[in-house]
Amino acid sequence: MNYRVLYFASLRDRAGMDAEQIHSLATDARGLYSELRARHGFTMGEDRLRVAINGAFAQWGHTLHDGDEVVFIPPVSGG
Amino acid sequence: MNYRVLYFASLRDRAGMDAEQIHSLATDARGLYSELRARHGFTMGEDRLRVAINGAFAQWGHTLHDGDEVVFIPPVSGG
Amino acid sequence: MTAFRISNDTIDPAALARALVHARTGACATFEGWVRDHNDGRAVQRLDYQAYAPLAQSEGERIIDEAREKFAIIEAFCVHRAGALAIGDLAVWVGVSAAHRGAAFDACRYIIDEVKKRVPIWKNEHYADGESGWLHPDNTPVASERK
Amino acid sequence: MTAFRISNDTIDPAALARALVHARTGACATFEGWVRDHNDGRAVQRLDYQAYAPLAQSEGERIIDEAREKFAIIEAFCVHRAGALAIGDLAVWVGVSAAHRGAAFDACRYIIDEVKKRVPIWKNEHYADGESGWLHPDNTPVASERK
Repeated sequence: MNYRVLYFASLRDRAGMDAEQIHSLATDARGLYSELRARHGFTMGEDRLRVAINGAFAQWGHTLHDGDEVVFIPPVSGG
Repeated sequence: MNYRVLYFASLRDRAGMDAEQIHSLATDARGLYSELRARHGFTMGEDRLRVAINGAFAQWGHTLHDGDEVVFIPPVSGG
Repeated sequence: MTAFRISNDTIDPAALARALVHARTGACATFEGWVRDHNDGRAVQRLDYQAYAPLAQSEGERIIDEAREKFAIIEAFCVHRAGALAIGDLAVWVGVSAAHRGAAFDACRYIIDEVKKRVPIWKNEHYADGESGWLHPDNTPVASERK
Repeated sequence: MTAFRISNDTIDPAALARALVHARTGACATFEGWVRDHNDGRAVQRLDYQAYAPLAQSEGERIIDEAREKFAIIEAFCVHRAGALAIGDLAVWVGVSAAHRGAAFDACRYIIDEVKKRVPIWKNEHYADGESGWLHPDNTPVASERK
């Protein structure tokens, strides 16, 4: 399936891009992150991240659909 | 002895004046307030008031000196 | 600027806020107390503040000194109005700056709480029904001394 | 005005504060977060905020809705900057009005605490020594993902 992935903060620096279109066999956010972690060498584990799907926070096990926008949210530091 | 007494809030309304010069035999704030209470008909007891002598908070039993400025402070309501 | 001030004139919160901020300031907390149109179920039209000014001044400064000892703050100011105020007038302003927000919030709240408890200022509310009355610290009326 | 807003332009706290006050307002509490010249012992020269704007917006609004449910408040607003900021720039502003001060303080603090915990905004500090780094919520550096 095709997913759109957006990167922020340290993940953006590591991936060297703001966003990418991914063709993947992963069916949930957990599987997709494993794949991207291997591809980009992210060191942050799932326990440090939150997931957003189509602009809303979601569970790691949430089933992905073709065309979903997926964002892995590093620890935030606004304010 | 002569004391200067200032009145605020409900005590000012009751006494009908901002301040007065008092000649009194009272030697502490407690005695002075008893006298003024009788004279003006104040209903508020000592337990509801604080005392200031010469611009600083003081004890009811603090010895007064000739010329002291004495203020009986009703419950405050600033802010 | 003295840390605590009784003012007979309108308070300018924007000017006060500017005096709070330094290069090392990370956080400012402010509190504004406004004259509102009701209290305890009664419509309020205006109010007067009386202050015993010399003691109000020294007690206000003491409170701000206490806040500086208790909390890691940079600047702290408080201005309280005296005289006649209308609905929508600013009655009291407190501002605190600090490196971190916890100290700024805690000190700001400490100052307004202590000012309301300890500083000799009295509020006389004038109600829509023509009555008026001095208030206690909890905003209930002083029933007693009125003729 | 929406209750929560990400802004690419300078924040005007005086204009925001004016929108808080109604005739029934007795108390306003505000919080301002400023870019300060140091963090964790290092001299800071400037910083950038990145935001995942759609989620930041919805999460920010959710936080303000929660504050309205938890506390007896009248108005509440929060504006957070995005983009490049210099020392002495205002990074975030929170303002809450209420009839009474307890609710105003508690809601103001709730909003800034939750914004810092939950809203997807990231701070990248640029230090005087030429380094830069993404920060954690507790302002310690994210050691990991840098190449």
